[in-house]
Amino acid sequence: MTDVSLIIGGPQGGGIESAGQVVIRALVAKGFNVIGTREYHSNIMGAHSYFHLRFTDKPARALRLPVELVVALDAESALTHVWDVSGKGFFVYDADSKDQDAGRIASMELSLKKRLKETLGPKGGATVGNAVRLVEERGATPIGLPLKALLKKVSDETASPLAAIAKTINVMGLAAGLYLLGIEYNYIAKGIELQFGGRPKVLKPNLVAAKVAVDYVEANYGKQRALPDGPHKGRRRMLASGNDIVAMGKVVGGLTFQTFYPITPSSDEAFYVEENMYVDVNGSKASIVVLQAEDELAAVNMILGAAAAGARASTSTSGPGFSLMNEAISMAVMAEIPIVISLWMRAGPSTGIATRQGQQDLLHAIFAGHGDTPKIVVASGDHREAFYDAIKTLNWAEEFQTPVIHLLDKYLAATITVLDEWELDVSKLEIKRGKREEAPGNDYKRYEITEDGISPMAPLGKVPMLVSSLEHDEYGMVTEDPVDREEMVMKRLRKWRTIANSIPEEEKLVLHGDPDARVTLISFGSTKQAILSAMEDLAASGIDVNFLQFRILSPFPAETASKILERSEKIIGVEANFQDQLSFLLRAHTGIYVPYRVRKVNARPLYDSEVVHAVEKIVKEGAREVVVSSGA
Amino acid sequence: MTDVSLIIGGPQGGGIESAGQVVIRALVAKGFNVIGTREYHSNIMGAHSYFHLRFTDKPARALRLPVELVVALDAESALTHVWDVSGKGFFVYDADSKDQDAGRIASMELSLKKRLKETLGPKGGATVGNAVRLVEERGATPIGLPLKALLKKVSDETASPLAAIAKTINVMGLAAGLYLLGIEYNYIAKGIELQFGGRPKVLKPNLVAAKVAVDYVEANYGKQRALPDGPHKGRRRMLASGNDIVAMGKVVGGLTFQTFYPITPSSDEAFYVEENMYVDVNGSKASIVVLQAEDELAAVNMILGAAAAGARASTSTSGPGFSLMNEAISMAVMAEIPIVISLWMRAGPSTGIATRQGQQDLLHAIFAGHGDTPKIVVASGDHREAFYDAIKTLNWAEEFQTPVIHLLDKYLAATITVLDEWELDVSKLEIKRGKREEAPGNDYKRYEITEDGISPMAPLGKVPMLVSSLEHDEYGMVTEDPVDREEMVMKRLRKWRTIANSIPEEEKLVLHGDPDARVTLISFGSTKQAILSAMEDLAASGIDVNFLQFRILSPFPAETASKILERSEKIIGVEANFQDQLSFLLRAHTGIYVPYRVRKVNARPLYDSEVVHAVEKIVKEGAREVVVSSGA
Amino acid sequence: MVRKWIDYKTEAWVQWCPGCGDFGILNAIYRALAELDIDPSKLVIVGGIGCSSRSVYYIKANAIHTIHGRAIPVASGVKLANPELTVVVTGGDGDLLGIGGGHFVALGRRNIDMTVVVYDNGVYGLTKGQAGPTLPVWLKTKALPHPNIQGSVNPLLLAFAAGYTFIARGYAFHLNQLKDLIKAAIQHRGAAVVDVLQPCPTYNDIMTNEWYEKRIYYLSEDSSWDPVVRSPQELKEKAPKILEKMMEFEDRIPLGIFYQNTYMETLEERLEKLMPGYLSSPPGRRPVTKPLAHPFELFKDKVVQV
Amino acid sequence: MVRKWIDYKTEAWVQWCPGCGDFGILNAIYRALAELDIDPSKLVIVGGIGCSSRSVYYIKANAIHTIHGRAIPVASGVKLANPELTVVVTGGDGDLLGIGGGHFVALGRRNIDMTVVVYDNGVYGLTKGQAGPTLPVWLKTKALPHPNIQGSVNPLLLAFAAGYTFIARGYAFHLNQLKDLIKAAIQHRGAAVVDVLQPCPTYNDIMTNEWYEKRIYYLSEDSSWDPVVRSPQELKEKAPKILEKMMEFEDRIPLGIFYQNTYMETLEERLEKLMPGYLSSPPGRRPVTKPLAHPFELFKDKVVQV
Ligand SMILES: Cc1ncc(C[n+]2csc(CCOP(=O)(O)OP(=O)(O)O)c2C)c(N)n1
Ligand SMILES: Cc1ncc(C[n+]2csc(CCOP(=O)(O)OP(=O)(O)O)c2C)c(N)n1
Ligand code: SF4
Ligand code: SF4
Ligand SMILES: [Mg+2]
Ligand SMILES: [Mg+2]
Repeated sequence: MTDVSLIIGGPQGGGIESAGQVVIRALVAKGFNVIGTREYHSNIMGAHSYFHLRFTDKPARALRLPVELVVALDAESALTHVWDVSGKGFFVYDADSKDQDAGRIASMELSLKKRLKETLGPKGGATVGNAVRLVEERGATPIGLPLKALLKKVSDETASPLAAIAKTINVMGLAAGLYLLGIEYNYIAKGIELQFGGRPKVLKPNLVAAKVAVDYVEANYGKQRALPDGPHKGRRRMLASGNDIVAMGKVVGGLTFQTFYPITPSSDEAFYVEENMYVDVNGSKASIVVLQAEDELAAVNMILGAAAAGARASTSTSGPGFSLMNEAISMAVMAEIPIVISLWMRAGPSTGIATRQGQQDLLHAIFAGHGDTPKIVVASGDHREAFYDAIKTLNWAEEFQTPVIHLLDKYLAATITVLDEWELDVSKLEIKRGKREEAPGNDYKRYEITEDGISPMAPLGKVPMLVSSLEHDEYGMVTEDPVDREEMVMKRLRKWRTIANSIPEEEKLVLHGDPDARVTLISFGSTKQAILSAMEDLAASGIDVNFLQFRILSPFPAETASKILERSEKIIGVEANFQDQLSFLLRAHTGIYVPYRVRKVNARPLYDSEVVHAVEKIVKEGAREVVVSSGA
Repeated sequence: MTDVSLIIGGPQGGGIESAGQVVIRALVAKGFNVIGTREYHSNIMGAHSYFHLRFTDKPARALRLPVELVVALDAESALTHVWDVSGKGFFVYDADSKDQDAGRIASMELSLKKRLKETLGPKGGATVGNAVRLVEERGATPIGLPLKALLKKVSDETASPLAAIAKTINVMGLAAGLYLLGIEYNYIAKGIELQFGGRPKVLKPNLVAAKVAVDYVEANYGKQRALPDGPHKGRRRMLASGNDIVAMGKVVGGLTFQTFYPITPSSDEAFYVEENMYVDVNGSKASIVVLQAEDELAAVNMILGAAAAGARASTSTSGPGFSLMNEAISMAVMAEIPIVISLWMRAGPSTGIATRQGQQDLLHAIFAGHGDTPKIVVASGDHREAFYDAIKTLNWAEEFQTPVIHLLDKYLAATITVLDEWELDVSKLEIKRGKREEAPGNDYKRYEITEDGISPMAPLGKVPMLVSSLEHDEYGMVTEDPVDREEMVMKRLRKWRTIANSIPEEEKLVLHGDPDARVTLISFGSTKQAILSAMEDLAASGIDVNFLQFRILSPFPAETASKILERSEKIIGVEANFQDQLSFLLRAHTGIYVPYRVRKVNARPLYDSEVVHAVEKIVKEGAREVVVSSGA
Repeated sequence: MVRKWIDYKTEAWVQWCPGCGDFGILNAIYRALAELDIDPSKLVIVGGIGCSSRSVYYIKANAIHTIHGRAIPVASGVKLANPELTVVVTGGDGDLLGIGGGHFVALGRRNIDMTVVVYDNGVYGLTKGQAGPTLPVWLKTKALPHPNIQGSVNPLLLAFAAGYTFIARGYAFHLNQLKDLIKAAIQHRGAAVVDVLQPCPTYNDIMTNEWYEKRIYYLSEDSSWDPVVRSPQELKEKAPKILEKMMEFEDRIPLGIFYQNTYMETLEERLEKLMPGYLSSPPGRRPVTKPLAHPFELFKDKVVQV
Repeated sequence: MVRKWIDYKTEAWVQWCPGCGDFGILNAIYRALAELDIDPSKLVIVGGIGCSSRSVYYIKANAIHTIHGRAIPVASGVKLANPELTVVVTGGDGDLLGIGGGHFVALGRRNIDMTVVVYDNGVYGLTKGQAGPTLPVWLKTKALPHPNIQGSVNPLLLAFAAGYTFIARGYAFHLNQLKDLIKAAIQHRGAAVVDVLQPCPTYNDIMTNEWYEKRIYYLSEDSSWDPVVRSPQELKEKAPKILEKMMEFEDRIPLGIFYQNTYMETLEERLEKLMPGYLSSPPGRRPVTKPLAHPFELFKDKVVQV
């Protein structure tokens, strides 16, 4: 069975992004499942960035550390990932960078320099050469590529000036690395073709570069044994990031109006919607208005207007932008306007680390907006869920005339996964628009008091009508009367209960694994796959855990959760925040206290390997709180 | 013993505000304790408005319904308060308004018109005359003042044209009413003098008007028996609204910078600070910069800047404005900048009813701002607490370099109370500014890692230094390093624990009443006095309850609360919101479920009488949830 | 059907103070709508929060009472979702130029076909008379404890800088002239702003009716005044005079249409260029009944056949 | 002590792309500060969020890296709390004119004595090249999937409408001229804005160095150019020309000081008028050690003796 992880690192803006894409395509071509994410600085060019990937015959769920291969395209990468390669792995680096010293790498974080000095100081200094010695001592195989010489060769073979083909070092690195792992040149070439196919001027030198690198490795380290092909060879598959998949869900799900204000890690979602804003469906064009707003206040208020005028509307943001949307969310509750906000969480508070992982916005999302404002909050656990949730959230918003927050995060946003056609089946999915009133009469009451709290909603432009952020009567007319007020509060409360009762429990939470396991992990959002992956390893080492994944955090599935958790002896909360926000919520709704906590706060994704270690620490060593800290 | 409640109502902008002030002053002059609040529409002129007061020998804690006196200065008031007068009370109205019909009062809420039609329809229609008949049938004494004729008399006696003295009808009404309650003319006159003393042209006719009204009542209803004087006659006392008292606290407490963006019910606080922005203390002038911002985003961001530059800074707002401050609050947590935000809650969601009561922002305040942002949240129970809290919040903000939210509400804002000099003693109060570094060295680290999580804070302008909303190292320098990140998260977490441990438990919660009582009410904020007042009545009717008042909601006093509540057999939550936000919080922190709930959601203050009824319903009749709905 | 002004009046009690300039503006709006015979079912009035913004309850139309400062983005959403609707924003100087200032600027840039009526009274009426963004410096109106220390912004100049293609100023109590300005603004294709000088007798005791009547005059009194700009070249020629007039606000205050640009495209037109068919099947009216198609069909750039 | 430009440089790695105009601006700032010999301890640099806003880490000073769009209010708070400090805001067009547009306008109204340097590249650099508020309509820069359908705002005109008392435009790669502009802006008493045209080679592949070099020229080439306005009368006389120049942005793009108003009071001066002593004991420096006094002493208007 194949299950291999790798890291390929280099300077941002230097081609590392496409290198990752090539690797993924090569591995998919060979028939594997792949998952790959990109770690990068909030910087346009020059800071360290890397792809972290895993490929396997099985479902590729989560990232793992250490990895079997590190490809370091520059000195900073070699030094940064010195701790990440496993004892049996390969460490590919630029042989010409041996003398480079961490102290003189401008872009490197000071604190990392210090750690390198501590680690490599005893070896004589924080140089790449000493890093390589360390890696080797630990059992890994260093592979020093003479990049300059190889580049010269590519230049000669393609008759191109060096400067024109400088970026092919990315492909040389990855080709060497993949070859060492047993991926044949033809798959690597396939990956390169898929990535650069449209640009022959780029394609050609990269193919040459890959060949040069593979030949070099073969010449110096011997012919490598090829890995058996993966099980999915030849299949038509899709490669999509979390951002992509949510955009796809929205487009497929009938979105007609999307606003955004640029913010990492949400912008690429809006961007992909924008790329697809004019969709050709069997010859007829369906258009989506995608508008860049002047700020997030405008972004959310525009969709309030659009939705009131009948559009199926959403916006997309991250923490700082979401904070700015609070007032409008409160208006959406009051005026009962259906909107969806995709909230791509990142490391906070405040601007925090814009391009890094965090799960810190759960409670803020639930309590966003002043004044008793319950709303639907859904957290997707992975790409497949995110796709369906993107459609469901649009449905729920319109069915219940309420704001819906779709919680996602940077890890999902930047992670590319491989999907099969059947995984995105939409044939059974319905578009629901709720009690939409297309032909309101003259006495139309926008806020008609109903049993279920939901009033038929006519879009603006049919008949005179009132939509109001002030307390109102059934017609939407402002009122301060205490009886009117109480009636409307109670109507909104009934609506909330309708929402809670209408959404099936199985949408709200999922128990993964053995229902009789004595240990239960609870979590929400993108930690899902790391936990599922860890469960397999834990089972192998005799620890039987199950995993209660909370998908809908509001309305909270209190009863079902209680029933499930009652059977558990040890409940462990796994969250990427320090307030243990899910555990807080669980206790608030059920009284159940979560005595064991696994926290990740270093703004890196959760790795399955960390979950394994943390659970072992808790179950075997009796630890109560474990902070896990992997990741570069 | 005297304990009397009254309502005086009339059109907004027609002098009803000063009428209430006169009444309060008259009653204070007679030696009573008084509490009085104003209910008014979000409107400048013409809509119905009223003062609701209570005066007593005892501490004047809370409002009560029904009242012993209704003074209705126009038809709308007479009709609106038809249900509010007690069986033994007086109902003073304009005799000339008898034929006026609710149907034709433009400013009256439609829904109230409907209720009046239902109630008075059987009597022949929703007229004032029929309202008077109803009141009379119920045992109250209607007093029809021929206002037009009396006004003519005032006009003659003062030799002023009618139009110039039209507003004296307010004083006529209140004078008649007070006289009926046993307040002698000389106290009424004193009240008038205190209110209008500075403006002789207004004073004179009002004194005459009062006399005319009192004479009329005496002539037609006989000389009334005077009430015995209250116990506080002759004392130097202060009359202050909640808005005033917070402003006073801030000024006394060393505020140097205040911003605001106008919003009801907070503006009057900023306004009173502004009036006192240039304070003369023993001949030397202390100035406070008070700046009206262009919006709440600017209001809060300006104080971030000012506080970073060494100012003791605060801003003041209500729900909609607070919603807009979320992002900056998150920055305050990240950049560790001390700011105080006074949050005057009102009826939401969204614009809601801008001038009416609500307690719906508790959870929003606690979870304001994305990204793990714990902050201090303090709720004042009454004016005295609000005064001290205004100072303490400034202290805590600076001691802990954190945002502090001071939760207040419309009821407190608009309620005037009488205070004695000793109640506002400041001699034992300290000004604390925390670890303030006035002479930072060249290697100054703004975010130095310390044991208690608190770093010495130098104001800007001393030495080059960095303050940052991005994740940073000890110097404030941006970093994305995972180790730096975790260290800083942990520093902030330690700081939060320091905060939780440093603030004494007795600041956080107060158990009122018999610690052994079997029934415990829990609540926060301005419901305090209604509950305390109700407890006296409940005790009288044999129901022994105590009251756990939560003053600091974050950090939450979980352990102490648990210990206290363990002893209770029945816990009843009393809140003016429909999400039972305090009960939610309590359970989240302690696991304790609050099975009984008293809710008020009609945007009116909580009356002690309602608490009594609700608790009786729960304790005697076994009700679980009681929605109380009094108030016009 | 030819409608009369009364057809646009709702039954709601109009909650303004006696003598408030808002009455004048409301009446002018009624009349402009009637003369244009706009179907109330296809008319959307969007208000922020303030005395003025309450107009939404008094005009028979589709109306949204939004939140303070956000009327323009909400209205933009409405218009772009259903461009066949006539959209009019009614709001105060505080709402549109203070808290909403950023959106006010952004609408100019976009040139969405809608009309913004600024009820410009120099104060925050509904919150009891604090200084508004158009209150001149050092004025001390009734409710202010100290004179206003913040300067004022010139709404016309701001609108011009932002890119509005129709800019006019009216006076609240000149019913006919104001009606004509609002009519012209609604008829204009593009983002139009009408700044209406509005006495607030309750709080602005300086800029009263008398104060204004003494100062105002109409640009059209100069018969050569022609604010229409049909080309970039004409803009260049006319701009100095237009801007000079916009800056006049002392002893003499000009009223009328200052600027009308007839060549600038609207955002809707640009959207139609990008996506032909947008106008006939816009976001608010496009039928959405079932999932569009399988992602493998729609997003071919993401599919790999390997 | 006379400082050199290098004295203002920090050790931090400057994270901009090769060829970025931000380098030019930063260098000009260093030099302006050095020529003015400003004490870094008394200098506050306030940045929003964006490539440009990162300048806060590169200038030796007291610095605040605030949140996106809010640098101006934060800076205003700093300045009003301690008016002896020199306050400079560094930010992008998106930060200052897009999300921060409302605050940009408000600062003009207030005329607080500080300097705003707009790094104007027409794009949202740090978020990867979306259209900025100064990107002209229909341009399709590299990262945009479709041409820009939103119009652009003219920062100079906007600043003028808002009330800034010093308005200049510079070019990122004209070190000396830009240095002089920034110097003059800092020296100016009042709210000053310097709009700096800044090539972003990574995302704005249209408005490149060549593009600019072909178009830019200096107002001072006309030796009669005098942007200083010393009285309302002079403003009236000079405004048409000033505005005409501000509107020029096609084949020819003028640089230099467009407008400097020397007679307008700053907000700090107004505060000092209201509260004599404010400037010498401002909010950030006034010692606060014990409660001011008993409320019965301070708030006599609330005390009744009955
Ligand atoms: C976010 C927010 N901040 C403040 C308010 C309070 N508020 C209501 S109306 C108003 C100002 C009204 O002034 P203007 O827009 O000029 O309208 P006018 O009343 O003068 O017509 C304010 C500040 C609010 N409703 N929401
Ligand atoms: C509230 C909020 N919204 C969005 C962002 C994301 N963001 C970071 S920088 C930036 C724009 C930068 O553009 P500009 O201000 O022009 O600066 P430049 O990078 O071009 O120098 C944005 C939108 C944010 N940090 N905060
Ligand atoms: S306060 Fe002023 S603007 Fe508001 S209704 Fe009264 S007069 Fe009109
Ligand atoms: S993206 Fe543009 S603005 Fe940002 S650093 Fe690179 S070149 Fe400069
Ligand atoms: Mg106004
Ligand atoms: Mg920019």
